[in-house]
Amino acid sequence: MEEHELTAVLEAVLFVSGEPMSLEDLAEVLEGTDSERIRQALEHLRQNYESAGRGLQMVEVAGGYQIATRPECSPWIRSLEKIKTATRLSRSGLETLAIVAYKQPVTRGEIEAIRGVDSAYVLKTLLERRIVKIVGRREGLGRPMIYGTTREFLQYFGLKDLSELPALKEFKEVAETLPEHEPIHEPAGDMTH
Amino acid sequence: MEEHELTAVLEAVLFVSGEPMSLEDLAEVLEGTDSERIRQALEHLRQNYESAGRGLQMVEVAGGYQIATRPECSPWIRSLEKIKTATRLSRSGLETLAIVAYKQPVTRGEIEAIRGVDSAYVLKTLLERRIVKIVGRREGLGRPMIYGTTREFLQYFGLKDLSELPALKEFKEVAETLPEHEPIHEPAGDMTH
Amino acid sequence: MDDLQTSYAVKLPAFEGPLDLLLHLIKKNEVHIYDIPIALITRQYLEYLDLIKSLNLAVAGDFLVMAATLIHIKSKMLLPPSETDEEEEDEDPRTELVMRLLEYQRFKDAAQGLEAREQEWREVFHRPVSLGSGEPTDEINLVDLSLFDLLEALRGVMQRAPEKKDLEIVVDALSVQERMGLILDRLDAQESITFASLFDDDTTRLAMVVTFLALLELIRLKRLRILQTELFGAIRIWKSTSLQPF
Repeated sequence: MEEHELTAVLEAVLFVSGEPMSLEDLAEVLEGTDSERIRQALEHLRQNYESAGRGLQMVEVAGGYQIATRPECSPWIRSLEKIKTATRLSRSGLETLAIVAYKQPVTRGEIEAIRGVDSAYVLKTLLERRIVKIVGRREGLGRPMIYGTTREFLQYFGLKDLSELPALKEFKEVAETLPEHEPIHEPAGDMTH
Repeated sequence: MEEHELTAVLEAVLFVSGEPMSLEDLAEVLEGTDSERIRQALEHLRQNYESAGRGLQMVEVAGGYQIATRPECSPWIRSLEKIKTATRLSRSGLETLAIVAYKQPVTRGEIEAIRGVDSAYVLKTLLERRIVKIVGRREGLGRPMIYGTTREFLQYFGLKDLSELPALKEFKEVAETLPEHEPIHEPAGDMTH
Repeated sequence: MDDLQTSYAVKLPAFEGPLDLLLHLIKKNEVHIYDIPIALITRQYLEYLDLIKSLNLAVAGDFLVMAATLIHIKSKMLLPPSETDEEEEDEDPRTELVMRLLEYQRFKDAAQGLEAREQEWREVFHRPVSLGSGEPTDEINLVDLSLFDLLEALRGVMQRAPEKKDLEIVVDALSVQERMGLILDRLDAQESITFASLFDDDTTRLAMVVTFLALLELIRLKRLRILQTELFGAIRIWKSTSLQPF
């Protein structure tokens, strides 16, 4: 297959797939094609999308490649009737998810120790949204279930993999930001930072 | 909106929509944009898709415009669909799998008694996906085949062995908790801002 | 706390929990995290809880536990330094709480980072996953399967099943292994039992199947003997004598 044919096939395959496809997935579809060639063709495709007048982009997310729209176009896409945007995560959801993401695999007890509140319900919501999953059991007393993040988590936040999560702040750093953090009174519902 | 911006927005909108959109539909989305300009931008987009290395095309069907893959790419699209089908599981498949996992070793008759429906096809799918296997025959009348889960099953679910499967009771803890800890206030408005 | 007291209930700041409330008070009073004026903060914390109670809202247990912790720390700080216990002398009673607050704040910050990414990524759309027909399906990719899916599916079956109540017992508790144990237990208490009485407690076909399988297994293992004393007469089951100590 010629280079431009390969690029064309990759565009068509990614278009139909709808979800991120890894190099291995693509090599399987394009049986017999060298993955280095696929990688190059993907790079070529990405550059094509960078030119003026394009509404699409190539993104790398959850260990794969995906065609997605450019953020500038979102106001018009939102006005499409069929577009149902997922509900945003609640503050407690984000808090719990942050703990799961950075400390995984983690038990419910460990999450609750950090948050200082019962977290069963939040955890259930995250499980239902498939952003978090049960990944096994912790050895030891009671063998509690342990939780981790999913592929859906990476997709929801547009992360290539977990290493793309920004580093957790050190205690010292956190302490320094605390006193002059923000003017104090924040009315409920407005959590602006 | 500049010509190239309009083209970009149209591409993004048609990409997400996935179905044919008429000039009127598009004019509604692009509120305030003259349909003649939209028609021109669509023509422009169509020409873009004609250049080498593109796997997509603009088609006019059912009185509307739609982005679709080029026919030359269809062998790979079929290959993609085959692979995707082989790695997906339907709801009924999941149900049957759940019964096998928790009641193994189990016969087809026993599965059907629980599900209340014929399960031969679903069971076949699970066997093909190598999540379930035949583990022997039950002694007694008719010596029916008995089914159990495979090593792949454990891998998919990240389990070391079957004893790590959560008990139904444990699951209820996770899944049926009510928000007993709605914090002390009635949240006003949108907590996620 | 004036702003709180003049507010209507729904205007109260939303706190995720006691740690969140404490961090709020620390920021509000502009005190240093490593030198929390525990008396002041405790007073304000308790005022907040009183306010909640006065508005007839339930105070969650976690907030009460923290109140107790604060009072305990306060009392410890009022005590003169112990002369006998040298190890405890240098220990600031606030240390553990400060560590918890900082740890919690780390994840609050991380959550904000996630929120920013969420915001950004919400502007990016992709095509709905479809297979062949172009119709979105409710199928799950094998690599995305989780135990939650499995259990949800199981729960779905059980809710739909006509014999729901019995099935729950079946799936939860009934195994051939356990049923084998039960049969042997009964034969410890009685010398022999009738075949029919084995199924007395079985309310579903499936339970009967399990019992029957258990029986077959015990016979295969030569743990039981079955005798029918006359044609069409009752079948009786004994424990296998060969296993008896005499």
